[in-house]
Amino acid sequence: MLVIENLSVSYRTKKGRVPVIDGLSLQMEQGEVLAVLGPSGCGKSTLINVLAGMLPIDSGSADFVTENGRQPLNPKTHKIGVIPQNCGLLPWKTVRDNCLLPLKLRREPITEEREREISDIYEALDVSQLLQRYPAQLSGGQVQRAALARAFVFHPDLLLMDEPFSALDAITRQDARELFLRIWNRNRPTTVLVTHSIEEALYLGNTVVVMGTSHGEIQYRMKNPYFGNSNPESVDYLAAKRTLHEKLKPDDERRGWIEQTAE
Amino acid sequence: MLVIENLSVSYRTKKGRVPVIDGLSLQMEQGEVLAVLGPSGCGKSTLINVLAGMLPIDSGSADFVTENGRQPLNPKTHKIGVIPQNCGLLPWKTVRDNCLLPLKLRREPITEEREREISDIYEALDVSQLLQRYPAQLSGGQVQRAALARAFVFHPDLLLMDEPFSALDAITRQDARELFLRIWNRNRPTTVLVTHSIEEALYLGNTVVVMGTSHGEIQYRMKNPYFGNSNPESVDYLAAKRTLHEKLKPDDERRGWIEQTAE
Amino acid sequence: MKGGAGLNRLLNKCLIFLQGFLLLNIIWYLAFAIMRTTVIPSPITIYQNFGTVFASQIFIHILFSLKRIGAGLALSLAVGVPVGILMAYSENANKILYPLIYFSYPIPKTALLPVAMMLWGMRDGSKVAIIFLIVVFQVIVSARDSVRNIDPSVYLVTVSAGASRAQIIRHITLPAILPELLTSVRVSLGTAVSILFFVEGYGTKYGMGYYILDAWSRIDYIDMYIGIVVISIVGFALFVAIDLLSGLLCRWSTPLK
Amino acid sequence: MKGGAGLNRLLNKCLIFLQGFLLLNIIWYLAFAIMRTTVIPSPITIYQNFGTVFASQIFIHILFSLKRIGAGLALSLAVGVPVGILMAYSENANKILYPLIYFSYPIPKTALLPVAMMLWGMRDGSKVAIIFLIVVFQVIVSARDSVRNIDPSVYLVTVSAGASRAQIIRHITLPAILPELLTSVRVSLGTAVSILFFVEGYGTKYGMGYYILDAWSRIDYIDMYIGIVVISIVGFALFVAIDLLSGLLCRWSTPLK
Amino acid sequence: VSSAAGSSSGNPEKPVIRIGMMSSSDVIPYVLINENKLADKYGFQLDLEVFTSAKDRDAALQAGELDGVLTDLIGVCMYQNAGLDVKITGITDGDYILVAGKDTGIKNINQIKGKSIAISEKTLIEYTLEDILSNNNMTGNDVVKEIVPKIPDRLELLRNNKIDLGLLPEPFATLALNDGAVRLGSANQFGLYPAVSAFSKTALDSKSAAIHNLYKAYNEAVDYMNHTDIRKYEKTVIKAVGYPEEMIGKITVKPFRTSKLPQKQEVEAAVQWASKKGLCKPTLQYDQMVYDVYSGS
Ligand SMILES: Nc1ncnc2c1ncn2[C@@H]1O[C@H](COP(=O)(O)OP(=O)(O)OP(=O)(O)O)[C@@H](O)[C@H]1O
Ligand SMILES: Nc1ncnc2c1ncn2[C@@H]1O[C@H](COP(=O)(O)OP(=O)(O)OP(=O)(O)O)[C@@H](O)[C@H]1O
Ligand SMILES: [Mg+2]
Ligand SMILES: [Mg+2]
Repeated sequence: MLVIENLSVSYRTKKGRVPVIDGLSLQMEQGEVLAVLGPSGCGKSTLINVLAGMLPIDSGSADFVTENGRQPLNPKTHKIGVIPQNCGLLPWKTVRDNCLLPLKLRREPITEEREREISDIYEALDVSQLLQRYPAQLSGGQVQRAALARAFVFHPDLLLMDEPFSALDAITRQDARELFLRIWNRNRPTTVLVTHSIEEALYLGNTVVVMGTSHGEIQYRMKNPYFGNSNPESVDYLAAKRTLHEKLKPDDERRGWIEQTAE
Repeated sequence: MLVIENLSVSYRTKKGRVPVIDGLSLQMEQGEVLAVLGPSGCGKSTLINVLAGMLPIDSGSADFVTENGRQPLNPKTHKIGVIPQNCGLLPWKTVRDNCLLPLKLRREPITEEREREISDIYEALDVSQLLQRYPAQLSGGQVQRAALARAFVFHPDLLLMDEPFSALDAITRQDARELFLRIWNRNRPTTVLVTHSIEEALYLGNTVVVMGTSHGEIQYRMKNPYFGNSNPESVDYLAAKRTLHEKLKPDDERRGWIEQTAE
Repeated sequence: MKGGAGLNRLLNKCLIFLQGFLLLNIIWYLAFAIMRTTVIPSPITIYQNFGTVFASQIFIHILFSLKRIGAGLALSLAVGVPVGILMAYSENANKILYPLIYFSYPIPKTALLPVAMMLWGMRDGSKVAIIFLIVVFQVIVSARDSVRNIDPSVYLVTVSAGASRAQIIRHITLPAILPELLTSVRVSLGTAVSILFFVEGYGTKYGMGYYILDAWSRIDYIDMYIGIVVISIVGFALFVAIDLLSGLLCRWSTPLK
Repeated sequence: MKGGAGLNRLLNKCLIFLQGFLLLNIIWYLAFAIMRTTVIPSPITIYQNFGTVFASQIFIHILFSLKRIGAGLALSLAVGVPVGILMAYSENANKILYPLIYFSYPIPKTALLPVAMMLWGMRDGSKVAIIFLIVVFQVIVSARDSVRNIDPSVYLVTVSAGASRAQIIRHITLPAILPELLTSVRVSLGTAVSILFFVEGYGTKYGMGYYILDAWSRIDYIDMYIGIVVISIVGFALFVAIDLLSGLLCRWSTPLK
Repeated sequence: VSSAAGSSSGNPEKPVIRIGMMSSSDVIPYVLINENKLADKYGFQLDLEVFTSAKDRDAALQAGELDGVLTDLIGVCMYQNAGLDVKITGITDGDYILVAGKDTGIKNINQIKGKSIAISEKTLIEYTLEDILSNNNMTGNDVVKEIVPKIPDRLELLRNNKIDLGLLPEPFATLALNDGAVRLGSANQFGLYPAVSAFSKTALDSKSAAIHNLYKAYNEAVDYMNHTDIRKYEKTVIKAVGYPEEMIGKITVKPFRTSKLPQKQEVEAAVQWASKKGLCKPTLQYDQMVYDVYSGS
């Protein structure tokens, strides 16, 4: 279980500290997929970065609770897998080396059993033919699959995904989402999925949250009954979509253009 | 009216000529918006580039027919406005200079009347405050609006747009589309709109075509009754969407993954 | 606001200058104190003698050197930029010129001094020619590479609006390669300053290179170090000038703060 | 297939070499034919005399020069890369070192020869030291800049997997900056070759710089031009070697064809 | 290879004398000391370091990498002025020949007023030039001095009519004359012998016996030169002086003098000239400038 309590994070800039997340609290069950929606610049990627151990916490805590007790989340003690927006494959390593790098970094021995499992994952993601290639020699979809393979080979306790499918075109994206679900179902790691797409959030998240424009507060949270359902046609689904759409608009009345993409 | 007849285009590479578009024929009425869908790599951008005068034609013709007769399409004689995927503002020119550059290049005098109209466009697109800024100092939405302003200030005979909204997030994109329709309605230039999104094609195109995987042939063409309708809820609309979705899949049976993004 | 930013940047550079200057002098002093050899005089001695230098026409020396560097650089840019652009746009020109440049780049141009002297005389002609020969290749290569790196989509809009070849070069090519060109000018400046030592050894009585060489051959280490300090300050000032120029001309490349 | 690609690339370089070589010789011949001065001998005479050179230990000269360049470059990389990485990652180190480097960069290092001789003797010590002093700044600056240009997202995956500092440098920093580092080594090589003229003028009887200087002082223009031709070919070979090395080490940066 | 030859005798007992020089006719006896194994005979090792520029040589001396140098009176004035205690220990034989370009029409030294001449400044070349001029009732201002530091470049300028006159040491003078240049006079002709050998005081203190022996060997080498057919050691001369290979069989060497200290008025005249150019203090004394290695031990 992931327990975030009163978390505050800020960036240091020349003009002092810029707080981005301020007093965020959040709980995730083991095996939950939390889909995070939010306007641009609200702090979604920042949240991912904090959980990945890239950004120091100002105050509050992010703890991981297992049978063995409660410990602060830390990449050295917990196994955290990340799929950033551009997939984050190291360009100078082959697909195989990329996939095995996290294990190598933690000096985990690759037993025969493990090896078989890894082959299985390669097979399932159809990357077995690509293991010798470098990322620059892959198509967008292949890169995506290699990144998924890397994440799942690692057996992460916590899987963080930052808009993983946004770079794909409509059809490839649909395939990638299905595949993710298929593989995810094997070990069901606790997952945070940041996305821009309401459809994606409703398809891949068993909980959907919407972050507000400022301080990274969570504005809205819903249990999602449509998890894993790619094309539900119930009226409720459309209603849920519309609600999320409403929640995503900033609080104040919008006039013509919102400059959400501005700094 | 734009008349494309038996158009063939190829790229010169080290390994010889690679034909991309082969024998394409197409007619567009004055004031038509043609939305072009197609799998990645099918030649959509190539079509835009040919019409913009960036690529030489191998054989066939692309002519523009006006009251004054029929002439081969040519940037020196016809006024062609382009909005590429990343908007194509010159980073070293202010928004104002960017918007006026096409007029300057053609040495069109800016009469007082013209000036008033330009101000109007700035006003409508809400860029009046941004005229002194450089593109790097704008948010994504602002860049989008500046590119629209440039295209419309120019009074193009033919407007070419290559995935103009794909870089924007869900909500900003919706606003951008509405705005495009509003401004487009003023002069109704003949427009080609390349897009990845079926919804966008049905919203902004009064004709929708789907290109096939190879030779840039046009696989499917439909008159679109939903033009300008942002959220139609008729059953027919869903059917149209599904048809387009079907047409977009490659002809052969798909297995697991399609590598459309591969070269 | 604009003026303020420029002033700020200038102040910032001055600070960097002072800091670097101080640090270097401390290192120098330590070296002097530890080694105690005649070839490393105390910086204090040098600065005590600095007064005499201003009396001794150091500004004329600086001026002469700047003139030569300026002419060499200007010529290199005037030749290198068009050639680089031509090579980037014309596959044929590239095919012919590229091997020539690839092969001539590593030729040690300083060995061509006798030839330069015969062809352009002993005065500024051959000096500028040598600077030119050394710098022009860097300019060509950097111009060509940066033209090739221009994002193709910026042409799309301009070509489709009916721009002529000349208009494209004026509105796209030149502004697009300016930042990288300035960077390459900065590197070249460093090179040009060090070639001063070579080209100001003959046919002149003025120039910073001459000043240092003269002091060196008189074994007047105090004067020599004064010259080195002066040339370093001038070099730094040139660097800063290009930085500021680039900040001014390429304002577009930095987002608002 | 890999081997084939490498061979192909080598052949391609050879072609470029031949083309550049031929063109340059034609220009040279024209210059000779038009000028008719003693300082520009006919290329034909040079190549007729080329046989004698191989007899006269030219390979030993080449070897000596390569040794000096190699040592200077290796030292510059050994010092410059860590310092550059340190400056990129530590704001504090950057604050102290940046002004120092910005200020020392334009100092004409060749003027420090007496100091270098004092500290490292007249033999290879001072020669390598001078090459080092000139090249190390370029390496530091380029290492620092390219580390700063690394896409932050590549750290994300590695850090989140629990990588230590050393692991990050080994798996990310070094491979990421390798291509730019090789480019900067190429530029530095050009510089190092031209410094040979300076540092091989004393304390040695071997080296290509010495070979040319010696011929020059004997007014043996044939020998001098032979030396220039040899040094150009060696320079070209070094360029090609780095190109091939970069093709080999950075195979990942080029997509499959 | 002279430096290698020194070490190959490999006896650690023998003191090493390191001398810095530039190729010219002065160095012939020193090369012969090694060639004829005189160094072994007199119990020292001679390490000859050839430099292509005087600045590099001076830097090496300054850095303590050399014990002595082949230099000239003006050079020693400058060393003294720079606080480097270098003493003249002997004379060497080198001549500087004033030549006019073949197309200048100058046949006689009286015609050189207003003509251009390539020299290095504040060196013995300028000193020699002014001395020759004053011997002919002219001053330094009567010719246009062009600074060209590399001697080969001066010759090249002369050959290509870019300059009217040159004051050249061997082998360049011979080359110019072979090329049709006109000989107008020489330093030795007017009694000027400005070239000397000199050692640092430190070396003189620590290796005085060896240096004493060096001059014995030097004098023996000079004897050998003056009494042997040039053809026997012509190869050595060609290599040491830097004559082009094709001059073999045509080399001439005039008789050398055995080494001794230069005369007082010679040194004082040089000091006077140097102090006028600001290269040293006029108070520099003969006794400070020279060191007698001949009478000791
Ligand atoms: N390195 C940084 N230094 C300072 N401020 C930053 C930095 N990175 C992000 N920010 C700011 O923090 C806020 C949150 O950024 P973040 O990247 O988390 O947004 P996001 O929700 O991921 O947006 P998007 O949907 O555009 O990816 C933004 O206002 C941004 O300007
Ligand atoms: N400069 C080029 N040289 C050679 N081939 C090219 C070039 N540009 C594009 N192609 C090829 O031409 C085909 C069509 O490319 P185009 O960019 O028109 O596709 P597209 O339909 O715009 O795809 P996308 O949806 O990914 O933008 C592709 O197979 C591509 O690989
Ligand atoms: Mg983000
Ligand atoms: Mg495209």
